[in-house]
Amino acid sequence: MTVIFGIAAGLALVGALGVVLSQRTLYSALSLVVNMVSLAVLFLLLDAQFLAAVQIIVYAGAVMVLFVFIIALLSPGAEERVHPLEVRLLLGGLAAVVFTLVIGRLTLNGITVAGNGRLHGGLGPFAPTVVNAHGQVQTLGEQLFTTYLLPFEVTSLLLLVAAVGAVYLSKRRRPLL
Amino acid sequence: MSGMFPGFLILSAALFAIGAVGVLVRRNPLVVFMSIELMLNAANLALITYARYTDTMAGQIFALFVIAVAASEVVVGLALITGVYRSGRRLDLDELSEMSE
Amino acid sequence: MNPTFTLVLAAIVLGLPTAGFLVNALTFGKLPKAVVAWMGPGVVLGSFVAAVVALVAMMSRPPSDRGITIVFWHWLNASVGSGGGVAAQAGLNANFSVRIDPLSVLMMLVITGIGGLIHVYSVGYMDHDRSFNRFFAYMNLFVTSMLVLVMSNTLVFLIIGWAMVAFASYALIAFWYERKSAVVAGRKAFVTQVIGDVGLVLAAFLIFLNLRGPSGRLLHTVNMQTIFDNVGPGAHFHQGLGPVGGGMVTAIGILLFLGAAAKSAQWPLHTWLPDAMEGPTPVSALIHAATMVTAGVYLVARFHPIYQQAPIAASLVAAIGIGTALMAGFIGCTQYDIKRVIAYSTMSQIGLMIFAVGVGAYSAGMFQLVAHACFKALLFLAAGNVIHAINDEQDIRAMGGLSQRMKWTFACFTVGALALSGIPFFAGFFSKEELLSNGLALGPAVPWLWLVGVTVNVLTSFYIFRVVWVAFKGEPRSEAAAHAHEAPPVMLIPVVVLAGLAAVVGFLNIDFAGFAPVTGFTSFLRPVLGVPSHQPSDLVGGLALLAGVVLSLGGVGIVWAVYGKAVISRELVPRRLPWLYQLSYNRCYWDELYDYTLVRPVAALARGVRTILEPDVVDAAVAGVRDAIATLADDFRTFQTGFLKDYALVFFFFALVGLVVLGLRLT
Amino acid sequence: MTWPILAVLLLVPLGGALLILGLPGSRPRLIRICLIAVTAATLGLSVVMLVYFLAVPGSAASRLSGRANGQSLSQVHSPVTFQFQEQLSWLHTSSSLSQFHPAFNEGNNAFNQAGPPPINFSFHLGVDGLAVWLITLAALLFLVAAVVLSRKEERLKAFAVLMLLSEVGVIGVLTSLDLVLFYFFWEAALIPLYFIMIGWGDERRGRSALKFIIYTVAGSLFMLLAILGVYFITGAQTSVYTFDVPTLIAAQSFVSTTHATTFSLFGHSFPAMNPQDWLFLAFALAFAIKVPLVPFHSWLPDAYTSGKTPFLVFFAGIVSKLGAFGFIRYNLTLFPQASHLFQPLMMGLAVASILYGALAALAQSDVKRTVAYASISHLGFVVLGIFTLNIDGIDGSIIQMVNHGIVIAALFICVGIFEARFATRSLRDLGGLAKTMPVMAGMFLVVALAGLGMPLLNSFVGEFLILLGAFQVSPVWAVVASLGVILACWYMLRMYQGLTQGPLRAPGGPDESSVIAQAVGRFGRIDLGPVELVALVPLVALMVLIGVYPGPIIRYSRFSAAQYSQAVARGTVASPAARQVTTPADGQGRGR
Repeated sequence: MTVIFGIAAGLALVGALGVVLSQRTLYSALSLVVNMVSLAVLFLLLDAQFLAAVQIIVYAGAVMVLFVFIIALLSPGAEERVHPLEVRLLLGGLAAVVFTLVIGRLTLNGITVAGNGRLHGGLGPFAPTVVNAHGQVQTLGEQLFTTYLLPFEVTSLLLLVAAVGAVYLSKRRRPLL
Repeated sequence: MSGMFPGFLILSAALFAIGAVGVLVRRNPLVVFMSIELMLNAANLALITYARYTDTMAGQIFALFVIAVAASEVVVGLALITGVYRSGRRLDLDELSEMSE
Repeated sequence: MNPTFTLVLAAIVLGLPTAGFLVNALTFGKLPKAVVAWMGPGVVLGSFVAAVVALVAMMSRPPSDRGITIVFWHWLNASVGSGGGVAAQAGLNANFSVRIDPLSVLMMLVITGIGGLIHVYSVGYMDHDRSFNRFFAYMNLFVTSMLVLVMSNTLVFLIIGWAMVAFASYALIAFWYERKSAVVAGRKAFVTQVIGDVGLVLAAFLIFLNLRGPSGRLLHTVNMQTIFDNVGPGAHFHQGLGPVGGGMVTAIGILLFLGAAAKSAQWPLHTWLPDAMEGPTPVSALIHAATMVTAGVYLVARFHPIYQQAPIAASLVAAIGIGTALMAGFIGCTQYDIKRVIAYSTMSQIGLMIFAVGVGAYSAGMFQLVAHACFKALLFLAAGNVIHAINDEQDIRAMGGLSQRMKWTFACFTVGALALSGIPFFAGFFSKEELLSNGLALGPAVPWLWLVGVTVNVLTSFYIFRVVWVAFKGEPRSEAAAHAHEAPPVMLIPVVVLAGLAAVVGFLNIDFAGFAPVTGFTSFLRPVLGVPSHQPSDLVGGLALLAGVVLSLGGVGIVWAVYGKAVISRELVPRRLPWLYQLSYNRCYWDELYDYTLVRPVAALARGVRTILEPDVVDAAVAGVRDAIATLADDFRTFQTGFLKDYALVFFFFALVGLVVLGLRLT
Repeated sequence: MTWPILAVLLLVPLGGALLILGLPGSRPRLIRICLIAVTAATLGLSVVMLVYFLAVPGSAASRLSGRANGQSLSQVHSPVTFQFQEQLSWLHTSSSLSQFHPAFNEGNNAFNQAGPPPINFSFHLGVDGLAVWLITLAALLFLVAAVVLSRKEERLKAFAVLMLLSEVGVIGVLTSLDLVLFYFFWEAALIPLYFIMIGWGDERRGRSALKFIIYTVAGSLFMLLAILGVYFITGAQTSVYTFDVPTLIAAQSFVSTTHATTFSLFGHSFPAMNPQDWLFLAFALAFAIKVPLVPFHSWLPDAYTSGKTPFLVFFAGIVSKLGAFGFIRYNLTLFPQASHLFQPLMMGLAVASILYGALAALAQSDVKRTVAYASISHLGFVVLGIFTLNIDGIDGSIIQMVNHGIVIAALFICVGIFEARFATRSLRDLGGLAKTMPVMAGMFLVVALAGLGMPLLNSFVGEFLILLGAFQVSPVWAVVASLGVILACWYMLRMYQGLTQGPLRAPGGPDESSVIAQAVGRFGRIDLGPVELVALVPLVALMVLIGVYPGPIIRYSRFSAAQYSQAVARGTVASPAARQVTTPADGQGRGR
């Protein structure tokens, strides 16, 4: 399990770096796909099977296809070069390292984990065993349509607005900028 | 298993930081968008990790919403980018800036 | 004396001129001239009649009961009653109340009587002026203000009258406002008066804050009768302002005199009076001879309980009075403007009055005031006739020979001159005799003051007979003088009446014992002013009399020798003692001195504020702050690259900092 | 009085503004009539308030309106009595952040005991003998401004709306009894004033408006901090966290703070500044800018010079009084000890204003600037009276605020009249106009005389009481201040005589008929028109009326002046020797 985590995490990191550092946009997109898939694996490790599936379907599938499609459409090519020693990149990298170290310190020392492998403080009713017994998708669905109904509906509205907005923006009416 | 909890979080932080660097460094709006997706995914990872280790469902639900929002964001963002491209301008954020002099 | 009756009388005395002013002012010159010509003098004469009735009513009372106080309205009561959680506090409680007593009635008679005559005269003098109505509005306002001044029984209304008089005087000096010199003279007079007002106000503050009653309690009163009842050395007084000669009374005495000096044109606030001759001649007669300028004398006499307590202040008053008398007489000898000569004469005579009230001869000072009002008004009006007859020429060198063409005027002017000089049996003789003998009796400590006072007599008769000779005798020295005509009756009759008064008014002071209503002047005022601490012995009085008459005649003799027979050359003094002549001719250079030491520095200071302090200091400081902020803003502006990612970078940076801080805090 | 008159007083101009907003801009006559009607109604309401106002509020007359929101307002025993009080709770919290995370309980002691202080402010209105006159003055001046406002003014509708909004702000400042509400109105009044300043006036108006707004906002910022300071410090000491003014005045918290420590500088030892002193200074700065006192005055000449007459009538007439009002209402009552500590400073600034303003006025050739600097000088008297801290001085200041409002409004109207006819304000170009406009000259004379403190005109009463009050504190200050009276006489006469007397000098002159022809050509008439008379006559009549019979004003203001002087006298009780009030010259206080 730790091995799977190690491989997946390593791939995710490589994918992420690939996104940022690739000189061609298409490579970035492909790196992102690698990252997404690795994350889906990690989700599986975290007993979030449904989300892993959604991750593959929505992200690696729909979103990334859209990206690649746009890249192909616009074919921007290697329009910019990222110098590894660019000041901004160096600073950003430094900040990223510091950020990671801080979070790492916080997670390693700040928040202790009890012997049962769970966090201190209140535990919820949704232990993985319970959820799996009831069914992952069922639990999620029940929650979504009862407790989180309002956010769910709002999100659906948001998707609608986004769809309308995208259509509006894509219409050839007048130069946007 | 419990020993991996910090590992997930640190990975999440690292991905988030890399995404942030991408947003700050890259000039291509498409890559910036991808970096944003990367950050959102990192957040999702953190959310799901916490959900897993607190025996709650809220993290997963929230991650679901994040995915939905990210999808709509990508749709609008890409529409914007095509609009910009069609207006005949280079896809370079520095040159698109209206705020600089 | 029936209080209601007195109230009505006082209301009539005050109300008539007020009504005249209001009607005239609120119609903005639309009233027909004929109406104004009757109304203007009419209200003042009506007021005079009421004052006479008040006099008669008062004289029917025993001398101890001749003072009555009438409250007209509560002007301002700043006391707080207890209640609502506030402790009761006695505050300034100023009513408009008037005091009817011999002193105020005397002043009322002078103001309305002589004022009335001058109003009648003005109808003729101002006949051709386009601002006829405005003139009478101001004149009536002046009479009202002057009456408020002399009748008020509260310090506050004394101050109010004091300042209103100053305004009326200003308005009349600057009456011909198209003349630059008149405008400047008016402003000078007003500003000087305000300096005096400030002195009076400060004196009022000191009295209000420090006067103690019989029990040692602070009284906080501005009621003048209460004040007088509680200061003074007598057994029935309460040492309300500290001991005799104490710092408090001395300060009050000096501050009061600051007001008196401004009003009465005494050194060092005297320079406005000669310039005030820019006003029409009736104004000079009424305000700058008969009434307003004597208000200082009235003030010192009215506040004699305080001056009796303050020997240092009183001596200062006497010294300034006599000094001004000498200086003004000296200046008057060389002036050529007929009105200025009379103005300096006024200043000099008032100096004598101030001297008298300073040394404690209050009734003598008041007597001189009354006599002076008669003969000085006479002199001004007669001079006005002359000026009117020769086309507004005031220089005596352009006159001459007028005694032939203006016989009545000449006769009246001469009567005035005789009265002024103190020639026996004219008004001035009696008043000066009284004044100088009292001064001699009261002033043994300062006999030289008296000596100076007698010396003034020589100067007085010299300068006034110099005018008589130069202006009226000899041959006409100008075209206008050769064709002068006698004044019309409306202008002549008041002059004649005043001449009669100047001739006989002196006899008022002779005590016709046993004939109750007409008592001597001194005994008339005794209920208010008391008895002088020293009565001159017959010997002293006789000596003073003799010295005064001899010196006056000496002055006439000199004029006769210089201008009549030309025994002495006119050029004697200018040639032999040019500095003395120049000093006199240039009015002792006081105007120049004030101009260079006060007016110009203040004006320069004001200009400095405008041209240096405002733009270069205050605004520059503001601009400095503004520029500093702008520079700082410019510096900060370099951060605003306009690139989104730079902002994002900053954002992330600080988010990181925040995270680090939070992390350190939570672990 | 069972209905909330003060709230109505606020709502009438507000409603009027909305009404005029709804009118068509193409009907200037209708707009002007509506404006006059609304301002007249406000004045009428304030007169009603005057009629029902009690000169001495007794215990039987706690006239609370019925909308006290369930709380008895009389629980607070404030040293200053307010009438017509009405209170609506606005925001009241008692929540505690400490439940979120224990970290919030650490560190800050103020939060330790009962969590963070509850935010507690209310819509609390009330007036005393000080405010009641200023409100009436404000209502009167807004009416006069409405009358003076020409129908032909460009963008009349906007001007009218902004004017009414500033009236709301001004009345709000004067009536509010809650520091937050006060601050709200204080700032809210600025917005319409700023827009009027940049919208109407001469070509330099933009710069003037910016100067004014930056000055004022800079001052207000410190005041806002000080308001919070008052809130927290009073709360910490009395555990009552409130912005309510009567409660704060009643709180004796500041009285107990003494200067335990001293610091020495140049060999002198000074009491160290305690929080009260800083808060006093912060409030004082805001008010000193508004008044303005001398080092903070440089916005005023520009603002007054570039403004239009109707604007100046209420801007110079009432807005500058808000600073003086603030001094009395807040500085004296909330910081009695600091008031005594800074008394010499404030009196010194006031005297400096008197003399500086007078000297600057003396040197101006632009009559509008002369009036502006004269205003600084006159307001110096007001502040001098306030910081005598005794009943006479405070009372004199209250009266003088009213008087100055009347006089300065009339002076600006007069100056505006000359400007409208001759298109110049310079004494170099004008002179001898009494001949061509006698009625105007007569009116102007009365106004100028009132300006120089002529007895039997209104200013005399106030100046007399102020100087009397100052004399009790320090005869030297009083004497120096009275130099200002002499200078006032000088500059007022210089202005009056310069315009109306001397040889005729005007555009088109020196020929009288051509001067008249030019003025008529430019303005339509030479002497006063009916509108100008309607605006000026009531002001002039008030000058005479108050001068001849000041009794009624004193009767209302006296009680409040006594209360304020008592409130500030709390600062001397049990205070160290360093804080002793300067004693009168004779060393004897007034045995009241």
